[in-house]
Amino acid sequence: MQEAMIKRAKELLADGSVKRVIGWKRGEFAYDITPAVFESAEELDKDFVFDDFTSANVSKYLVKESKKEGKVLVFLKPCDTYSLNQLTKEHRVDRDNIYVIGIPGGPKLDIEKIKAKGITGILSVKNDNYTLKIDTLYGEETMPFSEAILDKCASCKSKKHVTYDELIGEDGDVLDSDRFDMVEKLENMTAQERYDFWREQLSKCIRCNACRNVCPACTCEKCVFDNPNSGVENKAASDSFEENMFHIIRAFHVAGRCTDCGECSRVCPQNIPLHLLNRKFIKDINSLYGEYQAGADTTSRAPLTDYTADDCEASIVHERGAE
Amino acid sequence: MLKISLSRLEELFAAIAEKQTLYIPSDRADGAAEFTKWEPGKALTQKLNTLRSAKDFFFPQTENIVDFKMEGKNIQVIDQRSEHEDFVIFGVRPCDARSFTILDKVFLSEPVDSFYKNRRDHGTVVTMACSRPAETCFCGTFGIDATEPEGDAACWSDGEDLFIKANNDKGQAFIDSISSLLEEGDTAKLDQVKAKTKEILSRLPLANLSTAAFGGDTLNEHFNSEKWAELSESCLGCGTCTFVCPTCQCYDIKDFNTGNGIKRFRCWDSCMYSDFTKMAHGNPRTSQLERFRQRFMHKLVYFPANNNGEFGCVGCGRCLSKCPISMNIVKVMKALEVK
Amino acid sequence: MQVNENKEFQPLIVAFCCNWCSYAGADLSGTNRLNYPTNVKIIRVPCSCRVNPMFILRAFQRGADGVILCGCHPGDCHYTSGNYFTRRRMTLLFSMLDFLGIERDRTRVEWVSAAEGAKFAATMNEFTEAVRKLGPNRRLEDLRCRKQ
Amino acid sequence: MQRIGVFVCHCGTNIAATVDVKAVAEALGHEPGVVISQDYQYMCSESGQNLVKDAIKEHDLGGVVICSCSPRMHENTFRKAAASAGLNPYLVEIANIREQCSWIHKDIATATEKAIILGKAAIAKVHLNTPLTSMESPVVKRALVIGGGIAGIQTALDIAEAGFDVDIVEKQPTIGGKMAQIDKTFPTLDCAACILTPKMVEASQNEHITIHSFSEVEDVKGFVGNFTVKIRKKARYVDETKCTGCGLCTEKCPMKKVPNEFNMGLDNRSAVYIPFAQAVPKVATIDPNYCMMLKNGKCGVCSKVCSVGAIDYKQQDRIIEEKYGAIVVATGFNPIKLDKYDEFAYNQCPDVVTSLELERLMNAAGPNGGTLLRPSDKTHPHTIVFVQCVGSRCDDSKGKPYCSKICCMYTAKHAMLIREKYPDTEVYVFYIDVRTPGKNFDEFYRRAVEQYNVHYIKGMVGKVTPKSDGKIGVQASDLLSNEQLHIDADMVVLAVAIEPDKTARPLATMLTTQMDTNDFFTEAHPKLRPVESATAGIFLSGACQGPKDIPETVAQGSAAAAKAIGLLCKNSITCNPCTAHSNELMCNGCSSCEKVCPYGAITYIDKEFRMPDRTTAIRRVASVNPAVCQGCGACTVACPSGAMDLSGFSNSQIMAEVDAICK
Repeated sequence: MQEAMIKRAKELLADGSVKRVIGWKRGEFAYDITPAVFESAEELDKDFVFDDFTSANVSKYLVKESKKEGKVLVFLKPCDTYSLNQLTKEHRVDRDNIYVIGIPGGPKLDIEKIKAKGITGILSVKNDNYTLKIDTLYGEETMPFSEAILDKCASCKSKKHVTYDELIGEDGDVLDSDRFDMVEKLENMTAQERYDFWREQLSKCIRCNACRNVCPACTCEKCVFDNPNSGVENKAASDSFEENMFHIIRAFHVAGRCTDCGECSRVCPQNIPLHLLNRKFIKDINSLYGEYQAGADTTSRAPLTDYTADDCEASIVHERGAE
Repeated sequence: MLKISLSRLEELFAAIAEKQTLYIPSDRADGAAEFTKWEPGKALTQKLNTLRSAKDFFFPQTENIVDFKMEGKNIQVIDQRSEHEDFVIFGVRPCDARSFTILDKVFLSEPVDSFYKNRRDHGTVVTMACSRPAETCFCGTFGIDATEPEGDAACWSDGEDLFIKANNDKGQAFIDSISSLLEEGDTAKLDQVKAKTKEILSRLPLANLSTAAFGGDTLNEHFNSEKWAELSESCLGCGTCTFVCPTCQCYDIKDFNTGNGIKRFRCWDSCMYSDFTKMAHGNPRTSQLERFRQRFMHKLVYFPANNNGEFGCVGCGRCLSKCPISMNIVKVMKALEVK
Repeated sequence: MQVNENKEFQPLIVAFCCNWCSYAGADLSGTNRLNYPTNVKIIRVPCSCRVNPMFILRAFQRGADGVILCGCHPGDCHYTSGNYFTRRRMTLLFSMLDFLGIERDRTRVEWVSAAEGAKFAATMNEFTEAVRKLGPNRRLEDLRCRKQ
Repeated sequence: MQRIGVFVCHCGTNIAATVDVKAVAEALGHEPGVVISQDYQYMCSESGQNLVKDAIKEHDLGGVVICSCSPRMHENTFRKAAASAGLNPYLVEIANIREQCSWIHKDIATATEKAIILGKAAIAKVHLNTPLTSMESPVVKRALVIGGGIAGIQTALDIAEAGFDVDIVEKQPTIGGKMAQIDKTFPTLDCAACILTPKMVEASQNEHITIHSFSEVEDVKGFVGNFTVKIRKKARYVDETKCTGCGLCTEKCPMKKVPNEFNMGLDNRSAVYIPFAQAVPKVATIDPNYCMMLKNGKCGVCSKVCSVGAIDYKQQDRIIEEKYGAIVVATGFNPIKLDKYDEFAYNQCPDVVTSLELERLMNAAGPNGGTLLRPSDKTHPHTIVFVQCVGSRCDDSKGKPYCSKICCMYTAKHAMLIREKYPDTEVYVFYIDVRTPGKNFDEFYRRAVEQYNVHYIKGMVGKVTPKSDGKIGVQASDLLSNEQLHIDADMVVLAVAIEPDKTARPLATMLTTQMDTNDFFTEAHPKLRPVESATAGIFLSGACQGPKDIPETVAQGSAAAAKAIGLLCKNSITCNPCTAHSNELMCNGCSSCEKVCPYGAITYIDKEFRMPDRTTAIRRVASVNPAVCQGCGACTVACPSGAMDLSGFSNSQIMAEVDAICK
């Protein structure tokens, strides 16, 4: 796959169809892969990588890259194409200036899950027929591939590319995922249990803004949390209220726009399951206003900028589920 | 050297906690290790290091400085400084121990930061030597010997016993306070462990990373390097690296209007943020390239320039594992050192 | 939040009322001398759709124990569709607060027309009582703002 | 820091009896920024206002807070007073301590405490108030009337009479609408055509009126005083300017088997046709669904016989664009479809007809030349059953919940006319209620019962069954005598519910006007603004707003015209300055705000910006037209970056109020 991608990228660079290529660059170790822009065949040959760790969603870089002179080639996994569609819909990217090659999606690996097994000093990770062979400073370790899958891949919603100019490999289908299970589990808890759960999680927040900055839906020119005139700006949560508020407002601002790409949870240095907040909104929207998948298209009206005269009342929140 | 059996750690912690607040690295529910207040039953983590550094103990993320109370048109100023209680941080790794030396250079040089000093004076740092370094470790680059940790007192484990030694008076006072639990022990096995650790340290992937190309006199060479554009192009501008970093010491001072008064507090800031050091005219570093460059230039050039060659990094590797896009100081150093 | 002499908990209720229906409805309950507790303090907004979730969180942060939004009945919005957006936004916001374990009864949306002075007063009485039962807002308050 | 003046009104004892106004004035006087705080018996009185005016001048006030009655009562009074003292009127805030405090609370201590808090909130807000200035926006002196029925014609004539240009857009080939199809009108029984057609001619001859027949509104942009409308002139394959309406083509056209919609499909017309003799404009139209020439290029007869060469088979739809200051919607109504009413056998039996079909059957220009004959066998009906409320007043999903209003009266008219002309015919009318409010209406109905012996039976028809002998079995219940009736009828006439025209819904979207659940346009106020929509500059005429008879329609048509004239008379309009505005530096151009704006006030422009990182970039940013924005604030919440804010009710103002209340 990696070879095919490099080959095609080189062709498109060579014939002038594109000026730049957005992909992933190999790092110091097996897993520390950085999204990167490649401008020449040499750079591609040297550093371009596509493997089990290339999980980063690179679509957000298009906000900037698509506005530069000349067309940009981007390799998008199925989940990433939803993000691009959403960005296109909101006029945040210039789709005409982007050449999308759809590539197969995950499941990708989560190095944290490997490390959580106590495996350290990792020198290389090889996938040998769905058993990971991990060479470390302390000898070789093995673990099943399935136990090291990124959470966002484990509950993959779709293998379908919703936008692309060409495909390498085959297109898949929208999947019947179990992504709302944890949301439902929380919904079934008591309010006190939910409160305790979220307090434990959100009190870990160090307000590094990684979730916001990686989020393809968070592309505001100036975020309200960075704007001293917004009334909610702050750099660190001084009180549990501010921990809650940041995440409530952020989830609300992306409600109906979040494609559930899962990057927020992937990048959270404190392992807060932030995607659950977004999924809660998605689940509510689906059940209250009809199935809606942000980024599935570029024209539909987002649930929060739409309404029907017979929408349910807000009191539905009081009427359902456990207290 | 004095020692205590590892099986008696609980006893040791109880004895320390009896006299002052004790913090140890332990595992939280999500598996990550963090420094928490010790209470009976709480065990030392098996992880190499905590997710966040130990700098919070001396330089917390937010800290109330002064209050202004308003009654109608009258304003009253309330100083929030108070004497901190004594505490012990146990199990600080050699890299984090060095970070306090670096923070001291910032906060304890004139004008002395009284909030920091207050905490520093009342805190005893008990370090723990490493025996199982990770691939992301590169403390050696900054002259830190992971087998000979700094701190007020230092500990080693040989698998059976915990050895302890004072590095200064404060450390000695600490050891004296628990001396009834300690006994003299043989370090032969410990020396083997140390030797093995040294051997592993020499085989680390980043063992050969060098600071030779950096330092206070390399400003012009690096500041204008063309490589910054490529290095910073995928930086998200988040503050993860800054906030997990044990040496990052920048803060902002802000006012919070409670409705009944103003709470003036300081909180960590990150040079990666667009509103960092914002002044009346705006932000001096307007592009992410400049902000990205600032962070690494500070650690590798400006800091040593102002601090007798001491670098602003301890090689703990936290930013290596936590950066959302895996860009970090190692990649920056390796890119810049190539002429 | 405050506690009066007989130590009964007095919740602070912030009511956002749209100018055209609910604020007029509140005026009408005044004109008709229909009592509701002093705990309720009204903020006038042009339309319920003007109410940003941030305002609601702000009220809780600063010590409100309950927040209620009142607007025109669906279909009667002075601005045609404002309250339809309000309904979706608040349904989702309240659901999220509930998801975070914040007591459901601290938030409410009620449609009150300019003619429903009695409904306004009844709603405020009922809501104040419901919040009084819950006790002070502890889960979504900012300790720095708590009155000494 | 502002210099703020606080004025606490006693309102006689209305406030002062339950609120210690002196204590309020005292407490608010200590608030930061307040330089004067006083109380007075009646702040709204001449001397009370002078107090405020003098204080503004004397203390150089930058903000005024009046603690008094509801702002809905006297906000304007105090704004004007401030303005006359040289203070921008939008620097005045009202704390409502009467309706929302003194009148609802009894305990003086707590009421006073609350009044102080409300005052503090107003002070907190006024600190952040900014001077606002109303904009003026010019008015295009031309009106558009959508729909050319009697409502639209009346409106257009009245507007033209006032000297303004007005265009009628009618989707049919002729104006006239439903009234042109009606035979006689109640309660006077005069001929509909006789009173309508002179008005149609008048409209066509009025120099101020332009009729776009066979045309539809394609797109509406703009706002009150300045709408830009695209009108699609559908191809009729006949050059309107050349056609003389001689009718030769319609005679010679070989394709004569086209259902004639003017006669409700009860007879046929040719493929090239003029809907009826008095059509305006009297111009032929070719029906492309039936014309052989247009379908397969074989024929061309009409072209050959046309002496003026008006036939143009190559004609295309044309889009014209015009600017208007006011738009009147007069899209009218249609009888509902009866697909869901199998019990009345409408689709099975040709002798079961709707009332509008009956109008055509009885009309001299109708299929039978005015003789009432059964559609099936062209025989005289001797027993006719009328069924009222077919699809009206239904609580199920099949029909409409509302009363169609006109059916009682036209059924009485039909019954009376039949009994008059054919006294041997028995007429039964089944009704739920007979509703006859209106001048001479009840008298008219009673004549039908008493003078013409029409059998009015309270009860609903359960089932209509066509029989093999040609009769129609009607099974019904008589609720008054509580018996089941079986009538063998020759004809059954259904008084079918009326509903808004199907084109109304998409039109409402284009106009950003509001509709109710039945797709009737919603008036700005049900009592006080019945002919205006909530969208400024859009007026409502006739049955598009709700079921109406002809006199009501004409009255409303004229009323809508008066409102439109009132607007067109102005050279410019003053806009509400409390409008949204976008901070272009923060705007993402994401279009969220545009989607929630009910007025189409937001557009996007590509603009060059100097970015924070010192580069320049072309960015798409929202731009609010303050003349169109009504200030609801929906956009401000839809905007995630907070770039959109609302003057007069800004984020910071509302949060300051929240803070003050929660302090």
